[in-house]
Amino acid sequence: MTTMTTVRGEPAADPAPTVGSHVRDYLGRVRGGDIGVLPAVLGLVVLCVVFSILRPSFLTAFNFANLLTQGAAVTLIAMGLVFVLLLGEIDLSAGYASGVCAAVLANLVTLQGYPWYVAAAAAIGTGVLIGFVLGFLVAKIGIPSFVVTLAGFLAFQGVVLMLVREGTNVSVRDTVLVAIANRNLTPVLGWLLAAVAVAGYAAVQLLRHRNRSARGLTTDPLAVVLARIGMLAVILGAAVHILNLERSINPLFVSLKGVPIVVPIIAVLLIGWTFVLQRTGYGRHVYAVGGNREAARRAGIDVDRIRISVFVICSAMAAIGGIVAASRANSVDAKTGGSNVLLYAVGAAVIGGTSLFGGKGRVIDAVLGGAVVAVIDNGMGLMGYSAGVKYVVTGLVLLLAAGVDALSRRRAAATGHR
Amino acid sequence: MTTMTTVRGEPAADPAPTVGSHVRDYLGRVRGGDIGVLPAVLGLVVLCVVFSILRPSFLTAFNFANLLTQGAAVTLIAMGLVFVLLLGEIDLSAGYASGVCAAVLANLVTLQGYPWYVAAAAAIGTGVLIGFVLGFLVAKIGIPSFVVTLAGFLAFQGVVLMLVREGTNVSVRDTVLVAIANRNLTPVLGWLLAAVAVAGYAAVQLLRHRNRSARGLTTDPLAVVLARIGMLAVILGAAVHILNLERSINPLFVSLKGVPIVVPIIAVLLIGWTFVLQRTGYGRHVYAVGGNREAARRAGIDVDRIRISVFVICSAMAAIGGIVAASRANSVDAKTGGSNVLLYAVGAAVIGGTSLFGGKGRVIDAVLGGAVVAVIDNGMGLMGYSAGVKYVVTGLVLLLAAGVDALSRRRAAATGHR
Amino acid sequence: ACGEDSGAGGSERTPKIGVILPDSASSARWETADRKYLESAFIAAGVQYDIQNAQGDKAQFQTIADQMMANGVTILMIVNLDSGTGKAVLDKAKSQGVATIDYDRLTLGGSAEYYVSFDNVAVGKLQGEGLVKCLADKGVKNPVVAELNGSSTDNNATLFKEGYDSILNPKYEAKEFVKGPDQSVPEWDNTQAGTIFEQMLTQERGKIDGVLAANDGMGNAVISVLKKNKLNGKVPVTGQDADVQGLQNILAGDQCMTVYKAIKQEADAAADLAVGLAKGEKRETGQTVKDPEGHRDVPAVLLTPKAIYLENVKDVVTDGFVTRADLCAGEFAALCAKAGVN
Amino acid sequence: MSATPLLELRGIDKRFGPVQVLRNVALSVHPGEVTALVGDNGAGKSTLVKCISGIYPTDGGEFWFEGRSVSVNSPRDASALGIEVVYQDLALCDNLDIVQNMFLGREKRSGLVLDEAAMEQLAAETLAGLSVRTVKSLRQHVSSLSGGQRQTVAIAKAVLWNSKLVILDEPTAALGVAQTAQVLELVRRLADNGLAVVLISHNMNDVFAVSDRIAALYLGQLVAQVKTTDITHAQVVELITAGRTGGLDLAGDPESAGVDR
Amino acid sequence: MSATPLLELRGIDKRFGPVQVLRNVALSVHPGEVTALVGDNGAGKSTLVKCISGIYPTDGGEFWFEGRSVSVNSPRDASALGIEVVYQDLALCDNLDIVQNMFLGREKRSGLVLDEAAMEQLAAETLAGLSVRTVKSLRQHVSSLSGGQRQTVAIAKAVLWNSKLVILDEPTAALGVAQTAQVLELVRRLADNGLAVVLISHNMNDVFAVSDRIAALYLGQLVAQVKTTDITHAQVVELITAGRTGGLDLAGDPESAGVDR
Ligand SMILES: Nc1ncnc2c1ncn2[C@@H]1O[C@H](COP(=O)(O)OP(=O)(O)OP(=O)(O)O)[C@@H](O)[C@H]1O
Ligand SMILES: Nc1ncnc2c1ncn2[C@@H]1O[C@H](COP(=O)(O)OP(=O)(O)OP(=O)(O)O)[C@@H](O)[C@H]1O
Ligand SMILES: [Mg+2]
Ligand SMILES: [Mg+2]
Repeated sequence: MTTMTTVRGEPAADPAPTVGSHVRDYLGRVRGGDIGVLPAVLGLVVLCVVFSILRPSFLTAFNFANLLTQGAAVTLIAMGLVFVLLLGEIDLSAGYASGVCAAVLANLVTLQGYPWYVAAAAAIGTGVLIGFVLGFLVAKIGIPSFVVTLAGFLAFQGVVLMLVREGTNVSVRDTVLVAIANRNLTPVLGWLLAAVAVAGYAAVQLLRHRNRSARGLTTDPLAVVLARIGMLAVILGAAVHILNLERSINPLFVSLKGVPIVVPIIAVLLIGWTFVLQRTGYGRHVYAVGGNREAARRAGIDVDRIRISVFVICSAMAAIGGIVAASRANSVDAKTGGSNVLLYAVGAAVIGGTSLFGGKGRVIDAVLGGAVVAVIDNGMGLMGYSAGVKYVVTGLVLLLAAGVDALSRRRAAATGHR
Repeated sequence: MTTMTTVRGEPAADPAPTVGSHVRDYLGRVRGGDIGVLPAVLGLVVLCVVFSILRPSFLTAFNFANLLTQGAAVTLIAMGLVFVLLLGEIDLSAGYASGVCAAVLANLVTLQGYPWYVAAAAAIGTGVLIGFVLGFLVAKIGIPSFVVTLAGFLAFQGVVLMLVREGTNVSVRDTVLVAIANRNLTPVLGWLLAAVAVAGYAAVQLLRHRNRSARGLTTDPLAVVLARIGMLAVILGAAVHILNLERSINPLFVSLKGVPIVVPIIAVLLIGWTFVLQRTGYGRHVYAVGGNREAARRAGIDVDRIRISVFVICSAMAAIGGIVAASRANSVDAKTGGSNVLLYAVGAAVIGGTSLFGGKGRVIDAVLGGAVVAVIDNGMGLMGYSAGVKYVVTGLVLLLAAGVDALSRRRAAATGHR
Repeated sequence: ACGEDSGAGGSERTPKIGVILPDSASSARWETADRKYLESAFIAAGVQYDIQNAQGDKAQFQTIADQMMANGVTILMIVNLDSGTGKAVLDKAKSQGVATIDYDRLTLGGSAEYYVSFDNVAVGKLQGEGLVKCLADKGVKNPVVAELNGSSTDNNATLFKEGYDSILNPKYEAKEFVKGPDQSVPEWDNTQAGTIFEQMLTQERGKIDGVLAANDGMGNAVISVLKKNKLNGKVPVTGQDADVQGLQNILAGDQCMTVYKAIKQEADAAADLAVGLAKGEKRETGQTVKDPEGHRDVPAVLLTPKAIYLENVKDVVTDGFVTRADLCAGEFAALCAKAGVN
Repeated sequence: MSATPLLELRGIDKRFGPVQVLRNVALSVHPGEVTALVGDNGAGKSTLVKCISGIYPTDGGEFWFEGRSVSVNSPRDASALGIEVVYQDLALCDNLDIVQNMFLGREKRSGLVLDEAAMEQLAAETLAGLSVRTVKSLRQHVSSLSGGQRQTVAIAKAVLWNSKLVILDEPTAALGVAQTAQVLELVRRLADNGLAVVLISHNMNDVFAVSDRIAALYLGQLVAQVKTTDITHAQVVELITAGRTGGLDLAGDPESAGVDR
Repeated sequence: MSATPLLELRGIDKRFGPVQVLRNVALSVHPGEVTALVGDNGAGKSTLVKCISGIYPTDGGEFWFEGRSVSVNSPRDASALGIEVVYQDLALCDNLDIVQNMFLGREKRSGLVLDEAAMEQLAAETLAGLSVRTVKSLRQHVSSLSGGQRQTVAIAKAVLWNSKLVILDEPTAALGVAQTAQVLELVRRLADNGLAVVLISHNMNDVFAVSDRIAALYLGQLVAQVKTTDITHAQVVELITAGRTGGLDLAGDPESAGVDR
């Protein structure tokens, strides 16, 4: 038999990867459907191109900066929701929870005159408390999270109403709080932060590379690691450069440039939560409980504790989202966190690639999906449709973005990946 | 070894059940947590008792008849949603789909002057079409149903707006359509229908019993079957009797009695869909796809067809719900099917015991859960709270009902049932 | 609808007017009336414009404002969803050198050049007076009055309530009227309004003699419940907006009155001010309104609403606010003739 | 042994992303015979089965059934051809009961309505033939069954139908002594009735007890397909673990051995 | 054989709703010994294991560990006592990779951060010792593994830790010839190192090859617990299938046989 010689010589384990094999592997994975963030990014690019063609003003520094602050609150809430979704649970109350926390903030800072940090701490504390109660009801009493958070959805709506005194609105005028969503970093500070981020990423990646090679484990070739670091540097550099351009309509009148303050806030939270999910035991356990709750229980993981904790994280992030929303609106009213906020936030996480069935998702999904949602909203705002048409077109555009994503993921299923 | 004798004599199969063993088994199952509709019914009873104590007017024939029509639209939509939920999918657009169908109805019947049956058929046809498109996008393109139906949620909102001419109210004055949610059967007809229902149930149960005993299969004892039939007769009889009481505020002036027309409509749909799910191959396949999609595919079931079909059923039921809503409001506007309709409908299904993860649920769940939601809304309306307090109390009451349910199901998990 | 002007930072900018409407669900007027009248006024004046609707979502509202400035509007006219976001938008516009007008709703603490509106408290007063008149016509003694207020999150609803309560409260105190149930309807939702009213009727065991419904849509929901109990026409119901359905209910005798706001006048007044600003003229309004938060007098145009009863339904048609064809379709032809609508 | 194979695979390739799991596999299965498919853990046996039954699309190769070239793109195609499979990962619907699982996709109906009584009766008879004695009720959800009971249900499901080819992927792994004997007997009986049977097993005793032919997979390649009588226990183990064996007279069955052409 | 058993169960009852699955089971497990637990499909072996490991609450009975009465209410309690279990239904997280599954619940950390490199190295060594050669990468999700590979991961996971009692529920069911041999050797080695091992298997050859004692379950009752040397192959099969056997000198091990008192 002629085959035997070939078979005999073949090593079972992979050989040490080279740049070439790495690229080949990546292409193989893409062809095989395992493409990570690619589909969401693709959907985003398609949207941006379409809008830029239809409305040239879409592609201006002014609009880019707007985009970032417009999507901030939904993105922050979506980041928290990722944790809940990772467990296959849902939090319908996240939107109004953010409203409650924002109302607490406004109440303390405006009506009671506390300093901003006390108010902000109280708002986040309220979020933590809300999350704990929700999580407790889900994990310990055993009510399905859909029902618990539907009850929360209703109750918190009422709480906001009561906190803002039945329908009036409470202004937020504290300069620090208002700055969050309305002011920018100085250009120099923007560059500095970008540099720190790139340097930090490089350090982590290179250390990891050295550690793994030292132990003789397979690792990506150094060139690939360096290429990744380079790519990050280019992207961040471009973004900071654009945001540091003058974008005031009337620059003589007022100067407007720099990275909006919410951006580093989101970046820090993104990095922090990604670290928690990917590099700590807690994060590992979240994935395990989401993937197979019974297996996690059998492995000795305290499943109830994990379940409660994700609701706490989710509501705390909702609180931060609420603070940003209050800052952007300069006020809090009974609708803060209402209307489409929740559906947009869940939609953002799902579009980014997080599964509603648990076990699959990353914090960056929320950011990418949040960007898709923000781009749609932003772009639609430039089109000037009447109310009915606008809803319809928004729905269709959302479908388009998700369709690009789905079609590029399709082969995944065909080739047995999930 | 003393044990051997006992072991030896024990038959592996169950002996033919007797009434005694049946009752014992049932108690065993209840103690073991496998309790079917009991928890939802229990939650319902608790709510009714609480409200009756707080507001004696809750427990009047007048209010009972109100309750039935108030909950009808949400219940109908929830019945359709059960199919989608059985597959582990979600339809966020069901609320506005009902709005679109209602708007089509109102448009045809009022603005274009078509007869009611043409308009109703067109409305249901619109529902079928909507469902087909949603299902196609989910099953064939592979976009997650959350995203597809979120897009539908937005787009349909716009379509309703356009159909009702950007926000006006379109009246529905056709007497037949208005009758659906506003008129009653004559008392005699009510009794007749109840009798037919009981007789039909008895025939099915007794035939089944005879068929199974003839084949030598285990079957419930005849006494138990008869008891079940008797129970149904008592419940239906009581309901018809109460609804046939005079409930007019001014009986001299106008007489108001009989079973509201929506009730037999819901009953027929409940029986019909339950038949489809429990007794036909299609229903079996729905459960199979929901329980384990891959296993269903391997068994040769056309999974895509099933997935599309449930969306069609869901949207068609939403259309019927929309017609009932239009009838009740005597008009259609941009909010028909909006606000809390969707969350209430999904909540109704889930409270009734349908799982969001697929594979578990019945159409009766939607009716029971719909009753819980309607009772809460109805009871809260009697309490006269201010808006904020009302939201909070509604949330808490929902939690109470679900908590009763969850606690009575708890032992299920503890004893290894699901 | 909008021009292709994306010149950022140019000193010579073509004037362009941006309008942000609040929503389309709380009232039909924004999309059906205001948009139409503003558009025709702008076209007549030959200025560029961009009209958008925030759909009741204040994040959207701000986004649209940002987008309009990105698109190069020089005059911004807003109907705020609440004073907070309204103020944020106005302040941002001001910092960009964009002139602003408050349309229909005053932004407290804001910085708008002008304020154009109906007097919402006056609307409420008309409703209150209307109900009193209708109850008097029916000759009911000690009537129980139910109040179905607008969305508790809408400041206008609060102003309406302030108006009709200023009429009704003295009646309650004088024991001429009996105060019945008084509830807000979330989001002005007509379906919920129906349920809420049905429960009021249950709780009062049918003893409700007059309903103050805050707008025509909710009035219609009330009427459908009354019809079910064969009480329609016997219990007077108020409304607001003078939409086709409300007017038809009046013609049918099921609704006692509605409040007509001549939106065309309001839109024309606002458009005139905006066009003036676009041409670099600052027009005089001759009237001001005190902004209690901002402590300033805002130049204002205030229009007066009008109560509509069966007798003067024809005025609304004469005004062109609704067409005869719409109002008098089918079974209403005869009623129209009877009411003198032609 | 009949001349034309019932199923013939030629040059089947299958890759998952960058990983090639099957390479140029050629296999022929004859009616009336039990073909044992052996191979180490991860050799690709289950993947091959899933390619045959249409669960995975192949990346290359031909598929001949009863002398005709066919393409199988889904499990429905496979069962239309008359192929029944017991999968290693069973694939039962946990939310359905035993009877419902056994008749899934082929429910018996009387008119529109499912004929539950007929199905229950037939299921009871089939299971009794497989030595299942500890199942409390046929109306029990399969989620509450023991490992062996689940496996028996899956086997019973596959043999209920009139098929031409039955593939069993490690069917006796979880079975007790008596049940294993019953299943092996059943396998032999199916082949004797003229069906083609493919049996995957790690148990050499079982393989030698029932099979007519043995096909060995090694790292995704079919390294031998020989008559059971032409090979010894030790040689098979060597094929499995090393992909080759000395002293094997493959010429004894020239048309099916020596795969790579 | 040491005098006090490591684990002693007395009168364990377990019912699922109306179905009684375990009746008055008494079992003792000694350190340094392999106790084989045998029984027909559905006899209750896996249920007994799950009761021991705290997955199912029992309905009655006592639980003695190292001579002390303990109560085990969750798998965490069991692992705190030093009990490791390989479940028949494996219980791996499909969305995690091999290394992540092996260290689940006992991740190695350096400071706050997971020490991935150390875990990967240790996992690679353990798996190599179990003859796993076809796994492409340790960073593969377990959902993409073959049946045997999954089972090996589950076994590797259980033996990584310093435990006192290892329970393996049909660990070799899906394993190949070489892998089975490795696992049996491992089982023996664990016992020789002084651990107590409970091995559930339907394969009598394996049972007789490694066990010191055999306990037989029949319809939820423990019908015998005897030394392996005191019983024959045929007698065990009879115990499994009929719950009794003739000619068995149970007096040879009086303290653990004869269960129902
Ligand atoms: N979906 C998949 N993605 C990637 N690799 C896979 C996938 N499915 C299987 N594999 C790999 O393909 C190889 C063959 O797997 P297969 O299940 O066919 O083995 P097997 O011969 O059935 O083994 P066993 O005897 O253990 O059941 C294994 O190395 C496995 O890791
Ligand atoms: N959750 C449950 N609900 C009801 N019955 C159950 C449940 N789990 C197991 N059983 C029943 O308990 C009995 C024992 O099951 P168990 O899994 O312990 O058997 P086993 O001895 O491990 O069998 P096998 O050798 O097939 O693995 C079986 O008859 C099974 O149907
Ligand atoms: Mg396999
Ligand atoms: Mg078992």
